[in-house]
Amino acid sequence: MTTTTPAVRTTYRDAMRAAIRDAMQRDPRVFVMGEDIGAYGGCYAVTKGLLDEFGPDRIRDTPLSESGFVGAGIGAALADMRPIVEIMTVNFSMLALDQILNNAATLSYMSGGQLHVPLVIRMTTGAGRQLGAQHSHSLEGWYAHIPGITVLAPATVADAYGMLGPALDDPDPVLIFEHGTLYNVEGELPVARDPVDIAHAAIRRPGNDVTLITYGGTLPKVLAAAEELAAAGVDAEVLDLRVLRPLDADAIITSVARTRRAVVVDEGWRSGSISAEISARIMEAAFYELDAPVGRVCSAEVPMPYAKQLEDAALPQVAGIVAAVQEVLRTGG
Amino acid sequence: MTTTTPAVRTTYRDAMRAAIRDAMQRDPRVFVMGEDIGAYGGCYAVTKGLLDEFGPDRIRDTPLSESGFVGAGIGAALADMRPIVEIMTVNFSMLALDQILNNAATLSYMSGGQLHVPLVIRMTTGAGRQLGAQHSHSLEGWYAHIPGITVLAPATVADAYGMLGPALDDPDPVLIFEHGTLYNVEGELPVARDPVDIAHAAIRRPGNDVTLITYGGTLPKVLAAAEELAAAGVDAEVLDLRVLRPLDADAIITSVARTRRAVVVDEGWRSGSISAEISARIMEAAFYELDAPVGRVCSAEVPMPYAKQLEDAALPQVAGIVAAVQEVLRTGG
Amino acid sequence: MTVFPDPDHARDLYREMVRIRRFEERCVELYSASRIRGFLHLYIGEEAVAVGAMQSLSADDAVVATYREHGHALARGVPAASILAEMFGKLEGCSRGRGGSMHLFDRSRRFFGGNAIVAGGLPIAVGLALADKLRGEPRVTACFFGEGAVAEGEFHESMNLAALWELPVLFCCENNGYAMGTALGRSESETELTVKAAGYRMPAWSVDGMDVLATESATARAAEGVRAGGGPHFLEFRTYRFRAHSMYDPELYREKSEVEAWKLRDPIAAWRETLVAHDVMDEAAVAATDAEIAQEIDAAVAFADAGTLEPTEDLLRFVHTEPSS
Amino acid sequence: MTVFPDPDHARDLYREMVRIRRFEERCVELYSASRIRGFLHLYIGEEAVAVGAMQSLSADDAVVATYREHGHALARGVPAASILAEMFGKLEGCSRGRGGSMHLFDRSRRFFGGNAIVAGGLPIAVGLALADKLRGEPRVTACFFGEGAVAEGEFHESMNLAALWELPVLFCCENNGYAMGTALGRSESETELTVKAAGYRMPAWSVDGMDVLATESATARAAEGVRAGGGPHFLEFRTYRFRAHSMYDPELYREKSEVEAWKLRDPIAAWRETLVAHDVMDEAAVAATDAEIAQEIDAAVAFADAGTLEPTEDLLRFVHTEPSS
Ligand SMILES: Cc1ncc(C[n+]2csc(CCOP(=O)(O)OP(=O)(O)O)c2C)c(N)n1
Ligand SMILES: Cc1ncc(C[n+]2csc(CCOP(=O)(O)OP(=O)(O)O)c2C)c(N)n1
Ligand SMILES: [Mg+2]
Ligand SMILES: [Mg+2]
Repeated sequence: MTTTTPAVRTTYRDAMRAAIRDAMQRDPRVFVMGEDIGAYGGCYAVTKGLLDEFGPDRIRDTPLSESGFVGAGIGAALADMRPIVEIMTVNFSMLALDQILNNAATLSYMSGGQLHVPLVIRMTTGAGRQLGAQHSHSLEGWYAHIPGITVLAPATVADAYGMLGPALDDPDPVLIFEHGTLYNVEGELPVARDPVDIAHAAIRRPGNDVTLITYGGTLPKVLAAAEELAAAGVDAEVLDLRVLRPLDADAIITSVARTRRAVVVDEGWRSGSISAEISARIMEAAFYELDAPVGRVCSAEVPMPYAKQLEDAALPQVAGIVAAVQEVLRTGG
Repeated sequence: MTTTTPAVRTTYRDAMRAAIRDAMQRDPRVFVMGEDIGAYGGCYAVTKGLLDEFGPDRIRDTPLSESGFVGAGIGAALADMRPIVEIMTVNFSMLALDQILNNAATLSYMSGGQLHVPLVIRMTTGAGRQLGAQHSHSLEGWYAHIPGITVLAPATVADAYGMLGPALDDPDPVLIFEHGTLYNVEGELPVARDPVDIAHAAIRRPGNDVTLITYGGTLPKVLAAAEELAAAGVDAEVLDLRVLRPLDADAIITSVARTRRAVVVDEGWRSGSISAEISARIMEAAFYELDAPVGRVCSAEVPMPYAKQLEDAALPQVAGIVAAVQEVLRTGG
Repeated sequence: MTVFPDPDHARDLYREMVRIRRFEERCVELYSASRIRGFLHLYIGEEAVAVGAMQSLSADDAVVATYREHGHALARGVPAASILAEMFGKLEGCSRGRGGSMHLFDRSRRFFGGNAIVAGGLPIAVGLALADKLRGEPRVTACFFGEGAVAEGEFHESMNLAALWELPVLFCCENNGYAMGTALGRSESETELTVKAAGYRMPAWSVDGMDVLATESATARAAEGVRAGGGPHFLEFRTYRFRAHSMYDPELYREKSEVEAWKLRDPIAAWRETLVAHDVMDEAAVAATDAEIAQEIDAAVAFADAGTLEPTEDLLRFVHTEPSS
Repeated sequence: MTVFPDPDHARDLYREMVRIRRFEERCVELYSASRIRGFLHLYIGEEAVAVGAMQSLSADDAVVATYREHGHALARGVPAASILAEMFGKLEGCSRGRGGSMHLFDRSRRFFGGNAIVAGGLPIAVGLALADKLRGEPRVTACFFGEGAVAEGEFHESMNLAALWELPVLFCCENNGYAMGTALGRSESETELTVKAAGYRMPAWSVDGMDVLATESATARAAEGVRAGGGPHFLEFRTYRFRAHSMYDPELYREKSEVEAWKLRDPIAAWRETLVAHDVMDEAAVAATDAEIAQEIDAAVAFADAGTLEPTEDLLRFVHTEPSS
């Protein structure tokens, strides 16, 4: 989309780092805690250099104790600090899930609104780098099942920067999922560095024939598919969910009611994916506007294999997205 | 449904215990491991008396170490034992999720089919007893997202007994979810004690006007709703999923294609529930057979409150199910 | 040797222990009458721990407890009425009726619950203390948990984090010998719990949990160590629960005689005898205290009874913080 | 004092260490050439640990390792060719190309991986040993893990379960000083790791991990203790990785001089010197060994190269066990 705001070109990684630095300069309550974020420079170099700038109290390297330091983040947040906890990757977050599900997500409600957990948890997610079954999970859609938390999936450089501020301003826990294949992607970061809204989906490509709904790591693939489709005369609208919980159902329904067809693309396993939820929501709110059943393009239901040809086959790809759209266009009224 | 097989009347709890006892007598590789299953007699008394019968090696009380003893179950299964691991309730299983997701579910695939994990994990699930947010999760539908495991939800006495045998015969991990409100329910246990099939859904009440799809703890509520609806002239079919992963899609589609309307009822939180997956599957496979959008009756998206009136309001109830069915009947062609 | 405290304080300790005892005895009745539901875990027999330990904490300090936390809430100053209203599921409860017995919260008193996942509160205590350390506040966070929690990974992660970062946490392990039906010797290969603390270079000592003077002075010493910048401390309180684990427990795992033997060490009876022997209280004073407490609890029951049920329209409130709050 | 082993065995130890070294050096080249992908963690510098430890294990015993497990796989007898084919993502790989460097498996050799979750393998080792104990099999399960794992709750749960149940587990902690960029002193309040074992009443000792005779004899003694029914044992091997944590590590966290100092203690060079000094090997023998190993590795590369890519139609196979297998 064209923009008149002045912007600089930067990477997703650098935008995320700038967001952390700006937040730390703005608010002394903000600190970062996680494995190898300091001396090592960050597993994905997001926090590189911040230890020198802010010191080891605020750029706090932790031992390998996911449950311990995520819980410590909850405690510090209860005491009105603004911790940013980095779980190196989503794959290790299972070890902290008790703290997230049973404490972070429940304390406000269980205490009758007395307690607040203004905690931000960042983690790298996703497959595509031949890291095998234990290092390739895409579970952000799964996390979106949990009431009491907000789940964000920045897909653009602007969102990588802009979502952190509002996430920290949120009095409740916010999980930010950063797809590992996005860190090196370049994009436009507005010079003004205004926070972005973290309540709404965004149309990344307007179109009329079909709505493609996605987020995070699969957005580039979906945009590429939309280009291919355009060349074939199909005008696809691309909706970037941005927020996986709570879903921006209005944006989904508004677009689908207009295009009358939809394909949802996400990298999670198909059964029980967030694509299923979106399909169900469309069923419930736009059944009579649909000209064809909603399609889904998800990951194959396998622990992610190492071999490249298998991993490629397991993940949503441009060709599969195009084919799914063509299927949805072929069928129905 | 009428049956000609001779049967005895017993409770769900006693049927489960009988299944464990029979399996242990049949196969010396079977042993049970979990918190307070022995000396205490089992948190829900399922294993009561088994310590005396089989001794502490095979009825193995564990320390409070969910990740440790679930992982130990995986290791023992790798070595060709047949462990039944009891996680006292699903609420504590988050502490063992790393072992379940990253090891139990992946080892066969990751090893290229060399390794097998014939492990059965049983846990109590569900709300309805005023136990509050940390003790009332219904996460079986959530678990059903994970490839590499089978997820069972016995809703009847016959299934409480009959599912354990085939689960133990399965060379891969099987999770059995027992709803806490079912333990005292009485039903018919066939005297023959044959294993049941763990691949298919079952029609618990045949009908023609609408398909009600559910499982586990909400089956009694759905059957009650069907009775109410029958009194109002609506002939509902009730489908008990029984197996949440892999879903018996054929049974779902066959029934819905006939009745042309469906309501899915489960106790999970609505967004990202297994009901969403079922709705999406119906969308994909029976869109043109549907006369109205598929309805969902799920739990409110809140950490479960303690106060009775709030908990009641949060959970699927007969009245809500009836109302949802009437809505689905009112709309559409 | 512990010095005998000043008489007023000595009587306060007694009163606080009796308050907890009577409160819970009433809870049992109310549970039987189905006025309280869900799980109910009694602290009866362990009162000297919470009462003694709480003496060293000021209003600025923080407390994290478990599902067996009526005693801690009461000793921390959470009103009996608001606790009972909570168990009745009333809006006037300290958690608005959303928490119940296992989830008592009182932010104004820095009482952070009430956690029903064994060991789940420990990392939170570490975080509360980390916040204090980062801000340079000379506060202490006291974290109570049962000896069963020691087998959980979260216990170890928390101990290590607190020790590594020298955080002001007081780890208060209430060793009542059993985790539900599991005796310590059947859950730990090393049952001397202070040895666990040694694995983190954390100062630690065992305390007679049936003697309120011992619990008070040990905690005072530990809290002083923490406040002096000595980092976290670990206290093992050796105590016993006189009642079942919860209202559902058939108590198959221990001998009646064992329970009876421990009851001879009832912390309340023992302390009363000491007070009488020291002429700090007489029969009449004891009766007067009992009467006062009975009145307080009657009032609490009346308050809880008169409380309101939250309308179901409010079911979705507080899943997220409300803009105004 | 350790007795000097018989010359054949002494040469075997040397050969095994060099095999691992050369294999991994080749892996680096192949990684740079994009033939190997994903994460690649090198064992270079630590060879004396796996080689020494593996000597006490028989075919019936079991091994559980981490993502840094090429050395363990090779020392356990998994063919270099099938390991390399695995890293090439080929069907002929020891995990059919589905696992990659971090997930080597060989059921026939009871090599149970290859686990990329830090401490994730420990509970599995406990379970393998539990199965042996239940069956009365006199086997040992050796479980290798880095010192970083000691901070994880799963380490503690596993240590306690093994000790409590007196299971035949050999906990082999490879203390190379760093967990990625985190020096032990920045992750543990108590850096003397054998003290952790004391918290479980588990026999434990520290071993020079750069001396293959020391690792062999310590493991022999521990394994003997385990087999004699002495329950689990804990060994800390003090070692060092000469290379970066993985291929992506810029090594900002340690001084070059520290690395150089440790390289002076290279276990392979040291053992070679000893052998030469004892007249067990001469220059020619060393060169011959090198040549043999080079040939083995060339053959492994050729095998891996010639391997086949699994057809994508088979993507869904083995999510569940196939009826036939
Ligand atoms: C993680 C977890 N596992 C299991 C339970 C069930 N449970 C509740 S209390 C309890 C025993 C805890 O014993 P201990 O820590 O000694 O505390 P006590 O009840 O004796 O005060 C168990 C097993 C739980 N609440 N949380
Ligand atoms: C639970 C978990 N957290 C984080 C990681 C990322 N990670 C991989 S290796 C590693 C360091 C482990 O260090 P150590 O245990 O000492 O083994 P070493 O790599 O030194 O052999 C980390 C943090 C992981 N794989 N698993
Ligand atoms: Mg206890
Ligand atoms: Mg290390």
